Amino acid sequence: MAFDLAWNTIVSPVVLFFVLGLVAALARSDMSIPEDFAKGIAIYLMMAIGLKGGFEMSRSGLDAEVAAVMIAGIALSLVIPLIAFALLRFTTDLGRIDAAAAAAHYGSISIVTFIASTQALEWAEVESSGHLVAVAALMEAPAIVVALLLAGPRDSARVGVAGQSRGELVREVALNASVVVLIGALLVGWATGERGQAQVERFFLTPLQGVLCLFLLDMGLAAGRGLRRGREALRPATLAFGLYMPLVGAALGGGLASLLGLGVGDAALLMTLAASASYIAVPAAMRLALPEARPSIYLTLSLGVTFPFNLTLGIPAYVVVAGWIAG
Amino acid sequence: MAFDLAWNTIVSPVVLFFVLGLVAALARSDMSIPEDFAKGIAIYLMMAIGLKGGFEMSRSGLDAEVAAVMIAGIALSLVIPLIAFALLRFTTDLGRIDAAAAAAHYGSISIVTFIASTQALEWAEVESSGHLVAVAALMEAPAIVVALLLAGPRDSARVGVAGQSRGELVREVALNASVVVLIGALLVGWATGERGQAQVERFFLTPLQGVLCLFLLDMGLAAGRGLRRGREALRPATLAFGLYMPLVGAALGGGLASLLGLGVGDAALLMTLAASASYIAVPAAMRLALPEARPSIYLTLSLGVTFPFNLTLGIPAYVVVAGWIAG
Amino acid sequence: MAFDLAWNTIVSPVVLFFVLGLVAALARSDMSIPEDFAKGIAIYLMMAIGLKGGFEMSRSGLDAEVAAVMIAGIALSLVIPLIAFALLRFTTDLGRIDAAAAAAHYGSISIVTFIASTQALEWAEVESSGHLVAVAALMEAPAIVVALLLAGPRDSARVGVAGQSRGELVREVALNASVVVLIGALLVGWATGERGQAQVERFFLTPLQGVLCLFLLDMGLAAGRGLRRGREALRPATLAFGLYMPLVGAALGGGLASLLGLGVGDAALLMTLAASASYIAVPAAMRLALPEARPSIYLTLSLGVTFPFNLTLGIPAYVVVAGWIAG
Amino acid sequence: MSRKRRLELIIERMALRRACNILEESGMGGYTVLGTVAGRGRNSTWRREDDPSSSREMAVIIAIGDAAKVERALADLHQLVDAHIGVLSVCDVDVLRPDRF
Amino acid sequence: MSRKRRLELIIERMALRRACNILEESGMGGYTVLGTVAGRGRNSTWRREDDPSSSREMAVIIAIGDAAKVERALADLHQLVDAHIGVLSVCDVDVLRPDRF
Amino acid sequence: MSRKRRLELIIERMALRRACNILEESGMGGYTVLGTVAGRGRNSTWRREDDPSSSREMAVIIAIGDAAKVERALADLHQLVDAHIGVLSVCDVDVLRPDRF
Ligand SMILES: Nc1ncnc2c1ncn2[C@@H]1O[C@H](COP(=O)(O)O)[C@@H](O)[C@H]1O
Ligand SMILES: Nc1ncnc2c1ncn2[C@@H]1O[C@H](COP(=O)(O)O)[C@@H](O)[C@H]1O
Ligand SMILES: Nc1ncnc2c1ncn2[C@@H]1O[C@H](COP(=O)(O)O)[C@@H](O)[C@H]1O
Ligand code: NA
Ligand code: NA
Ligand code: NA
Repeated sequence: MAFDLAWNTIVSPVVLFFVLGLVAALARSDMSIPEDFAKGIAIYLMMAIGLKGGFEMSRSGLDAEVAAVMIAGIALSLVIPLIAFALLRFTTDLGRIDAAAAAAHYGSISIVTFIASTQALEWAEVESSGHLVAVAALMEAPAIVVALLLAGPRDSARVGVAGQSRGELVREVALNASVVVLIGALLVGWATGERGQAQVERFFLTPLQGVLCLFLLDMGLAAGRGLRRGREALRPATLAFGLYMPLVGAALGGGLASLLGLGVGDAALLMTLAASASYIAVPAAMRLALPEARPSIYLTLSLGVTFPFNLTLGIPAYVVVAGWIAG
Repeated sequence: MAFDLAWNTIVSPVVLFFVLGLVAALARSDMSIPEDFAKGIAIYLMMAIGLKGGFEMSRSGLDAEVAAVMIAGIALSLVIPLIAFALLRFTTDLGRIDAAAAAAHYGSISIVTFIASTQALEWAEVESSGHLVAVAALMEAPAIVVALLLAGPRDSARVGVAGQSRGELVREVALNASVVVLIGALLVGWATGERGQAQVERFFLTPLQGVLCLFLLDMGLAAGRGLRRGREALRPATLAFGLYMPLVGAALGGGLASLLGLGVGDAALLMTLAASASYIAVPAAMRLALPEARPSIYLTLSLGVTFPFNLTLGIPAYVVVAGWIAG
Repeated sequence: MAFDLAWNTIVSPVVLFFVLGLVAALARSDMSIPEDFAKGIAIYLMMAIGLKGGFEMSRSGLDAEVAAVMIAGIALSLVIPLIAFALLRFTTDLGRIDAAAAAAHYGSISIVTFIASTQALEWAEVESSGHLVAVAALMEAPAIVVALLLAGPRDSARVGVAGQSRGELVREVALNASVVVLIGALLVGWATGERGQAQVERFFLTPLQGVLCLFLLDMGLAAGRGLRRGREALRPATLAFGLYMPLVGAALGGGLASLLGLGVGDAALLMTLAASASYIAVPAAMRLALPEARPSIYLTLSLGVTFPFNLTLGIPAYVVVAGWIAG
Repeated sequence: MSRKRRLELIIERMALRRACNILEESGMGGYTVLGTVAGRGRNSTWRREDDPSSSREMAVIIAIGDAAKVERALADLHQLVDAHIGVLSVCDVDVLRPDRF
Repeated sequence: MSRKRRLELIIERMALRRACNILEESGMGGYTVLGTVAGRGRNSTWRREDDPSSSREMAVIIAIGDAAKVERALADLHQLVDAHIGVLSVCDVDVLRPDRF
Repeated sequence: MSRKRRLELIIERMALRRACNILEESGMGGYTVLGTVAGRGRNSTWRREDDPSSSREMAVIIAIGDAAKVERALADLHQLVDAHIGVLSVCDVDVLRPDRF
């Protein structure tokens, strides 16, 4: 059963198109999907998953569990960077600032990994709750704050960079596209419920998996190129971190899920969130807040190593394990 | 009933996503939807509404009423700029040229407002006619001519601007994307009828409302930023014009609709067309034909003030009032 | 019957939107669909047609005929450039290099023409095989090699161009977007079969015809502008070549189809492939491999002349003739 | 290497065709147009994404030519930039194939 | 024609707003921002399409102004380019309407 | 400030990689590539949107470096621009951190 489930997840158009992109990039194909088109699709995906969660919440209502999972999510995004930072400092030769920046990525989340996970649950006919989307949105930012504390006192933080404007980091972190769209779409879905769903499901829900194929082809290309170009920047110990850190995160997420007594689907999603690493919001925030940290380290790790790992092997594993601990 | 209808229109995903964009922009979020993606979606929307009108026309055929509504539309787009110009000259401190340019926008139409209005009618289960799309296309350009006459003799008009080529303004106005696509798609829908509809409806009709959500999120961002940046350029009297002028237009449209004995749906659409202001075709034409006019005035008015007003409060009001006068 | 079929193909939204674009461009409208959006749609179309072929293959399996058609396709793409080259050298004043470059375009294929042809077959309720997609992918590149041989020894080929890197041409030709996506999607469709189809058909198959309308509107604009700008570069004899060469190709394709005893649908598709000329992959390869050849010749011919011819008159003719030879 | 003039015109998108017409009429051998994403002037701050009409967008034209031809284009460009929003600047550059300009 | 300075700043996209703030504060009359598609430096090779976070993307700011104002902007821009990834260069240009800069 | 050379190469997109290879081999510290939207030359008028193959599109490479390195790149770039469609120009610029070029 577990094997079947894992196999069906991996041999699905969604994952195979990701692998296609990955392989094409590693084979040095020049093909690409225009950036502006891919960014438009990304907005669509966030609207879709937000609406989906909102419609589901309008059916199921709120209870104490919702608050508990949200707190669990925030706790994970505060603790994981600490663990990641410690591991990086002890096992690799990364300096304090590079380690702090990389740690922030792992405390935050990848919404595409989350969406892929919800699809895998659908294929396995496992239910999950809409409010996990809210948890995902809440987990975007806290790790950034932790990382800034870990990075410690720096020149640029003390005197400031020329041209800096008040509140720009807060705006970047709290009002970036994924937070605004996820939370916004969740509220729209929640407020309009069944009537809203009838109006928009044929654009946002029915074709979702197909759109994800197109988007993951692009992400495969990006991950493959990131890996090919960034490879030399990573020592083996750093590269290994990109592979075991998601497992550490997933274990923490799974532990909390079992403590809270979450269902299989919710447990798998919380594990996925904990295991996933940001490659959009956090890198951007790091350029503002920790410009000394090297993108070649943190982007290669999160986009080139952890993202492909989660998408191909991680997700099926988390779903299977969630079945054991919560089933 | 009227309240229910208005409430259902406002609390719909389409309108709420617009509000989301508006709020995000006013809160100074940096998020945006890539311009080239949004422009592609705009073409889709114009094809969809054109086809929809064409399919409907192929079912209902043409009669004298069609010609009457078309003439009414053109009349509106010739008269409204005169009223708008007079109001602006008497109530604000705008000069002749700025007033003429702004007036042109109100004589012309916003196709997105029109599409949103057709959706509101669908939710309220009110029928409307396909040829109103043709009326919309016919109302795009005439107001521009009126505005040029209102602007009066100017240097640049007399001697011409260097590099000007013969017919460029005519081409810009008569063959711009929205005229070509609306009229073209209407003809395609009309010519292919039921068979054509079966071939394309699952792309152009079924998901239309969802696509509109995505597009209006972008328009909300654009309107919010336009308002935030252009606010200082507008004195209170000018700003107020942006709020009452659509009501003046709608009143004229409603009057003509009741004179012609149009049904509720067609009356609501004609009111919407009269009330809406252009923020794509006319601004572009003004840069060619009246470069002295200030975009900060006319764009802020039409995109930042009138468009949000129509989309949130205007449309439900027009539908309700159309029910009174035509019901 | 033949007339009905041809008429229904031509008076379809897909073809009419192409004509709309063509006419708008020839009328010097300035409208356009953003390049990055159109390129994204092109990737979607290639994924869709590849998946469609793959799903079909997973149902029908492989047999000797599959290999035979593939070999036929490759043979066509090797022979057609020779014929095209001879015709160009004898009937026009093009030099060796320009003639070789143009010949390469006719040996290769246009995937959009192919997709339009599969749609025409669907409307006519004629079956065709999924592996024709593989044939299309196999026919992309061989003609390029033939053309380089026909172009003969040149300076740039002997000493190389500065900055040239090893294998760049091979990579460009063998790993370009259309080869990667067509073959990749075909394999994904084949591997995931019915289960995969259930997951993605509502994005990749159901709305396909509608998407094609949008894309062909853009292609009509491109073809019309190509024709308008390139017209002067083409002498009448060259222009005529763009009209009769597809018929020569279709005749060869039809001959082979009848030799192999293909069904009507497969015969029509093989004829279409033989008749169509590349305007994406080959022009790009020519810039790398034969920079001396003039794009104004080969692009005007393939995009401005042959593509519109095939899309409007060619395809219905090939379907009708395929009915005669294979029916 | 040989000395030529590099003309750079930042011009509102809607007037781009007019600018190109002027360059063509003045006998300049060619030009290249670049897109822009944002800008600020005395009267406006704009960003490409915030303007559905594209009427505030600017484009940048680069044209390299010999001094005489550039001079010939300047008068008309000056008139254009008086009517339309635009910034015009010229500098010296060295080129390799002087005959082609 | 009259002599001005043309400032060209190639700056990472995330620091673009900071650079624009500096130009505004220094009293420069305006600037125009161009997008980029790829690049290479000592520490990185990047292509726009390969970076979903856009955090490696660069932008190019062109600002034409009189020598004094450009000079005033340089100190702060220098500090910016020390903290952030960027390349700053200045050259002389001739403009037609000197009063507007 | 210190004097460097600014190389600007307008080159057809398909030959972009070749141009970048040359710059890398010549030891230039870096370069930035900008997209273009339209252009006109002796043999062609093109617009990005009208060319599905992108084979007529141009790109602009900006590379700032010291005079010696730019000189080294010029010979190969000259050969490239002989085989491919392209326009090459060089001018003087002042930079702030001379050591990084
Ligand atoms: N000094 C300048 N340097 C570069 N670009 C400028 C300059 N001044 C204005 N611009 C550009 O021209 C547009 C209109 O300027 P303005 O007419 O001053 O509002 C601005 O949005 C900028 O894109
Ligand atoms: N000499 C240069 N000329 C033009 N652009 C450069 C130069 N050096 C660096 N860049 C740009 O700045 C980015 C970062 O450079 P670096 O900090 O050296 O890795 C590169 O990716 C290029 O886009
Ligand atoms: N003098 C010039 N200044 C700037 N760009 C040019 C110039 N000449 C040619 N170009 C560019 O190079 C392309 C090809 O030029 P050509 O080879 O002359 O047809 C044109 O489409 C322009 O984009
Ligand atoms: Na995480
Ligand atoms: Na109106
Ligand atoms: Na062919």
